[in-house]
Amino acid sequence: MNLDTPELRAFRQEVRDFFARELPEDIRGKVAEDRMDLPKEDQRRWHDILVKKNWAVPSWPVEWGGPGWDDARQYIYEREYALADAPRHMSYGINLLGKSMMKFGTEAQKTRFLTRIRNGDDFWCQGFSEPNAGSDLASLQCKAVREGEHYVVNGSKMWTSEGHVADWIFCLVRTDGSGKKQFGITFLLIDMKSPGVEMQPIWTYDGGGREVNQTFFTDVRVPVENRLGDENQGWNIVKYLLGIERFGTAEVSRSLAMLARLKRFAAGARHRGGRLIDDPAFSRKIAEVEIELRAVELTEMRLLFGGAPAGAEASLLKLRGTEVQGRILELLYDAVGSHAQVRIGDLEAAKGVPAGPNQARHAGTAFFNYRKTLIYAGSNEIQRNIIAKAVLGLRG
Amino acid sequence: MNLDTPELRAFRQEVRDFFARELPEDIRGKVAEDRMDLPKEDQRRWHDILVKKNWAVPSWPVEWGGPGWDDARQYIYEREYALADAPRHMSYGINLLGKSMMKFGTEAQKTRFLTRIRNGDDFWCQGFSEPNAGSDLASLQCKAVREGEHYVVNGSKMWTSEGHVADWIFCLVRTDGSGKKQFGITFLLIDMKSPGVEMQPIWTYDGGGREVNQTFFTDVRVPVENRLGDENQGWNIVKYLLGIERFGTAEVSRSLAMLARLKRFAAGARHRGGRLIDDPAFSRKIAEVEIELRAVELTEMRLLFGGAPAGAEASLLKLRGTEVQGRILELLYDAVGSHAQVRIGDLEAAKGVPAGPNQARHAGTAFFNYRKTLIYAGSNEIQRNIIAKAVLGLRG
Amino acid sequence: MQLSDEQNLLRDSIARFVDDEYEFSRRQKIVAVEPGFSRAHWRRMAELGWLGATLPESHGGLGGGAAEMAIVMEQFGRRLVTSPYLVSVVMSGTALAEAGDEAQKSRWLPAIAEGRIVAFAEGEAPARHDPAFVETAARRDGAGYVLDGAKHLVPFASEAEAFLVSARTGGAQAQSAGISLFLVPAKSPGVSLKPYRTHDGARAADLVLAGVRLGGDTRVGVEGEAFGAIELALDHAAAAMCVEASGAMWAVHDQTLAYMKLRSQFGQTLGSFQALQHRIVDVYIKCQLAQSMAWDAVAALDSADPTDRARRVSAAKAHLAGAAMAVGKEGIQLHGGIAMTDDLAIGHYFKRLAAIAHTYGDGEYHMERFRRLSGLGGNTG
Amino acid sequence: MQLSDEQNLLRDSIARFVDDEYEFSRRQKIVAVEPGFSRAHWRRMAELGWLGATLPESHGGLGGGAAEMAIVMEQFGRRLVTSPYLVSVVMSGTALAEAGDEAQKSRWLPAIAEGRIVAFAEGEAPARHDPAFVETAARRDGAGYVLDGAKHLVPFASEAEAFLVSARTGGAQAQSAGISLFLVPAKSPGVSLKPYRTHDGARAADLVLAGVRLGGDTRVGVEGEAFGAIELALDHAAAAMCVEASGAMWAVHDQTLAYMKLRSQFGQTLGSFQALQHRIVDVYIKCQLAQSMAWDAVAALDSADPTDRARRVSAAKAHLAGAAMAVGKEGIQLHGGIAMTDDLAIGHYFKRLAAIAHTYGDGEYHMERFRRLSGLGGNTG
Repeated sequence: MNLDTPELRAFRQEVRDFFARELPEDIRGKVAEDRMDLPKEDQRRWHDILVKKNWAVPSWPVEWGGPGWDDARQYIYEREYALADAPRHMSYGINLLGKSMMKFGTEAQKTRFLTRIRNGDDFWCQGFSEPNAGSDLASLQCKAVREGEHYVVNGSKMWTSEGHVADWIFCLVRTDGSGKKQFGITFLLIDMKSPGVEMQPIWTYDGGGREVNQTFFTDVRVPVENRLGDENQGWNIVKYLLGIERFGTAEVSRSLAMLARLKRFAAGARHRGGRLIDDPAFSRKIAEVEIELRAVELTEMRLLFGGAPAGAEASLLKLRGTEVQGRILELLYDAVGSHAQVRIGDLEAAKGVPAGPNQARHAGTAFFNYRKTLIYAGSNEIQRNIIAKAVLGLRG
Repeated sequence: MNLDTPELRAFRQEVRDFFARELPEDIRGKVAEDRMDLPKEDQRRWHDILVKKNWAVPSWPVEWGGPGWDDARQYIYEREYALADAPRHMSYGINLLGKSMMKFGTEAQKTRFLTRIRNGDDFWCQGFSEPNAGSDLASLQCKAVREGEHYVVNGSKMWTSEGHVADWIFCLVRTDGSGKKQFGITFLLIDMKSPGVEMQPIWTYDGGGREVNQTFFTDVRVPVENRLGDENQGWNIVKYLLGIERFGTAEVSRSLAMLARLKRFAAGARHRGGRLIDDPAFSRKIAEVEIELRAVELTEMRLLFGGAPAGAEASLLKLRGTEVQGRILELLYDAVGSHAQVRIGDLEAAKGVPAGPNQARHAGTAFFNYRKTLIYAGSNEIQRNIIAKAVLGLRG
Repeated sequence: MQLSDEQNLLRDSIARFVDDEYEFSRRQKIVAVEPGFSRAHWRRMAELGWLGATLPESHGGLGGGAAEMAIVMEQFGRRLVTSPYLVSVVMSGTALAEAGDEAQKSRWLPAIAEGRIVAFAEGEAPARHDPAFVETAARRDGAGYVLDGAKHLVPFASEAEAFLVSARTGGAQAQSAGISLFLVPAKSPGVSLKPYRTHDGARAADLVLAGVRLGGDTRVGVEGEAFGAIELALDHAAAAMCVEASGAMWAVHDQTLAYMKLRSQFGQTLGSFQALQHRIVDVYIKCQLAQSMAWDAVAALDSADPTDRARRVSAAKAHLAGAAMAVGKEGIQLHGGIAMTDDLAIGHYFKRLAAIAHTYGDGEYHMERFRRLSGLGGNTG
Repeated sequence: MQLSDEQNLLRDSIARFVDDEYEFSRRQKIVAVEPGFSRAHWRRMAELGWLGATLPESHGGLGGGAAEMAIVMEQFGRRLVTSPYLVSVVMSGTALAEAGDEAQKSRWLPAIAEGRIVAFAEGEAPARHDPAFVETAARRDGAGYVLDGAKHLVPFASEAEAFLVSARTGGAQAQSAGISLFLVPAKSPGVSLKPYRTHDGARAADLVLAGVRLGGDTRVGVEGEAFGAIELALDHAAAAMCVEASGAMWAVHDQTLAYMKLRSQFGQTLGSFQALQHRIVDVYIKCQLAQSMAWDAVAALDSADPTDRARRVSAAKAHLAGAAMAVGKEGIQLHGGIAMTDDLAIGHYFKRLAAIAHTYGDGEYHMERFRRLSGLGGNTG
């Protein structure tokens, strides 16, 4: 597919102009520093701006309040969105739950939930992983027992990203433990205000702000109408949803934005007598990662628009995409030099004045934090297993 | 252990002086080009020189005509030997069979065979691998049946290095197929002139000369006195012998010599207006591989002389040693530029004149040929398995 | 790059042709004897219009573009086809169409389409991939020129009717200004060859020019300003080699995967060992990414902006150089010992991939060119 | 490097000490509060003679050498011990013993052995690891000097009684000639700090010098000729960090291997998956090689030839920088998600390894230094 038609060029320009005009500078600044802990108020403020433009749920059809864009427009939008340093979409609600609900939800569920997601009335988070169910997701144990018109949920979920800013959580729970472990899993929508839901932060080693949580369920009563799909058949939804996630997690757009920031930093940073970007060894490393990222980008386009629909092949995008992203962040960490050692919070503390250039402040935390991307959404080892089995036809 | 004592310095100088004086220049020149196919006459000529000096079997005790050196002297000798561009020892006879025979042989066998090995009267080759027994050596099928005072051998062996210049071959044969596959293997010494022994060259893809062979045995009669160790117990000898091989195959000395040649070449080769060694990107790659080789060298010394005897840990030397060696040869291939594309023989053909510098002529063949080192003597994947199991205690 | 229906048809025809005629043992018979490629196949390719596919309709070609060239090269790569296609059609054809005058084009482009060989001869040994480093000198001699110098590794030179030779008519040793391009008939007095086989099974030669007298009409383009056309031809060659490499890498992948499913050790197939599975997965990923980059280089050939073209071609060639070496080595390693034999295809794919990685700019050269063209550290290289 | 019986005893004492006192959760409690290390432990180390182990017997030390320093640092690395040992004993102690006059040595070396802190302050932010890049200026003022400038990332600066500061008394911005070393009491007027925590749990500060007046007796060594002593101190620091990294890498290896034997997924332990086995084997190999290089750097500190010393130290630091990052990342990856939690040690080892890789010369800096000192491409860098 050709993205360079006059129509699409005009669309790209429209998107670019909109972001340049409407994205608040204070929010843009935080994103451009790779901060991990954007406040909920900033998220809401930005979401409201997008809602007014009808761009808050770019992957949705017109029917549910989306712009109804084709793949090319969605692709361009996502690219420009990232390059503008706009904050990540509240993706759990919009891309994962939203699209799963359109496929598996009842009309009542769609009517009730989708508009609220679009308008930013409900923020969602995801309750999949458990302490003993990480890569091996299907071995999950969080339990739901049917009692009349309710499920009663007991157990806990790990790695609830953005759980502390979410209003609802969609969960996988075990409703039958007798058969194959993929069977007996049910997909529930749970109001975070329900009695018995508790959330504790999981502090991460990178020293950034609160980002993930552990969620505990104690006799939480969930109305049966908040079940997505059939009882015990939740795994089908998971497979659909992981397919969505696998494409999103290539992170090409975000990596392009990070690479641009790396280059700006290297062009501005003092390096002995000159500029860092003029150091042949360092600029060579930038060139190498730029080429690698380009290879992932072109492959993503080929798999997305190449005719034959990509299935498990998309695993390679997640795998290489996160590896390349990790490399960009490592180069930024290198580039920042001794400033990278300083813990961010302390530079803003009363007694101190920022010691390093502004862009440098989050390089350490971002580098450490993003190691998660090689692990989450199916670790890169799991992605290799998927390709070995589903693409290459190899068996253990 | 300190190799820098006055005594050892004097020894090193003695060795160095001897090679400078006694190694024929024509032989040195061929080795320095990384030729794969040194003629047997050259081998013999050089071996005779070493015999006269009593240095032909440097790892042997005085009892059997060796110099009786300690580990430090053997280490220094091997290093200087390689740096002088002396041709490889006939290692199958000297290091593998010779030392195994000292441990497992009868007095009659030692008396009969060892002196002939030392004096270069017999060249030996090794018959271990088979078409269907490579990494999985114990699954070998070449069969020997006892008939009175003989074994009758039928089957074939792959990868018989130097088989076409050898007088004898030591072989693993199956004498019992009923039990665990490591059981029932017998170690036989076979005269290559025996009726029924045939040898065909295996031409390798690198375009070099004859180096390896497939050996066929048809009703070959081997006297029982030529069995090393007990019937069906050959696997014990194999384990001992592979232990010897694992240390030797780190190839540190040889790699140091190759690195020296790479540097000499880069300092002499024209590179646009200047010298290749002054190209920052290329000399950086030399620096990187030099450091990696140094890490392997220091680790070898630590494991050899570090007090605690090294066992399976030595696998890491073979593994990293061959990886680093492959990298040096790849850099030489890069360095040579377009000359590396030319097939060696053709430059010496009547109608042509060598197109490139002398040192460059074998760079292509050597690079392709040496990929074997990552495969033979237990592929590097097998070495990883050994470390995982024997050192780290991991189980499949 | 999306192929048209006609282009898909062309690809299918070539794929069928190479599958029929270049099964590995047949390919080995072809390269074993002189001239290192099949003259019969070469004639057939001319008759089928494949050689002229990319050449201008005005001069005996079919007016196709970079995609047609790439389709040919990818299939050649898949089956290790040797031929003068790259050096005559892709390189000389491109340079002549770009810089030749009407007389030169009328005479030589139809000849190339018919299968007569014009070998592009620009590389010199000490240049180490830099086409601006030209020591071969062309001295004015009345209306004509006298050429002296040597070119290294000219593919299939022994079969060439003429050479397109870069020579310095002015400027300093490594300057892009002052380089001219000449059509040198192979039979000219003073032209001699030192031929040899190359590791990949092909043939090449050193071309020696000793006082070669040429008429003024042999100069292609403006005196001293040929560098643009040379870079264009070299970018076409680099992109062509990228798709060839992509085809060969997929062949390595397919053969290795098939072998892993077949060969057993320790009572199970190689393909069932998880450590080896992850390694072949990395090969698969490298093939996918390399294919994307290779076809982007092809698309870049049509770019109106020479800097954009050069930058994308160099990105692809630098990427492919690394990937081709890595995939070749891994193909050998995953096969194990059997890969070392001359009878198995895998080693020959590796040798061709290594040659591609080091011809018309190695990885180092193109990485540095990409870096420079990307505004990274402008003060070196 | 073979250790003597006494050295083995010292290693065993320190190992026991850090095993007892620096179990991970206790370590975390220590770094959570100011000053980021345990003053009680620091006093005990002084009493046990560990701080003076490497300092000259003539000035309150025990006259040990590089090996004693390495024994301490390796054990500190194993348990992520934070302390001013590196910046005060190793760096300032070395520089003072090398370049100080008798009065300076008599006053400060015993003080350092007793646990009073002299922080070595040479790094400036734009220098990016090059100690010859010094913008801090020392201007002659009668018999004394006035210092102006800023030093970045001075470890445990808030606890220091004095700083050893490099400042330019002549020469150009990046020249090694013209650099002098000064002993600056922390309380001197014009000295101020901007303190912060670092990612590895330690403390550091920017040191700002604004018109700081010093007597002539504060200059350490000959005016403008301090670069040799600074490089000596930095080589000691780099070697010390190499052994610290080696200790920390082995800890990552051990913890990861233990976790792999414990944690089950898909009904089997992580350690039974062959692909993961090969990965932890690579970690193991990296630890072995790094340990060899680290101890060679330590041995090199006793070399009589400064070029040999510098070359071997830089080889080790360049190697360790790469290996430390690789092992740290792999430790995280092989653990999986749980590694991201602040409560597990593994991430904190990674942060310390990353800090080591980027302090007192990053991999890039030392690789380039090694290249230059090896006679490779003398015309750049």
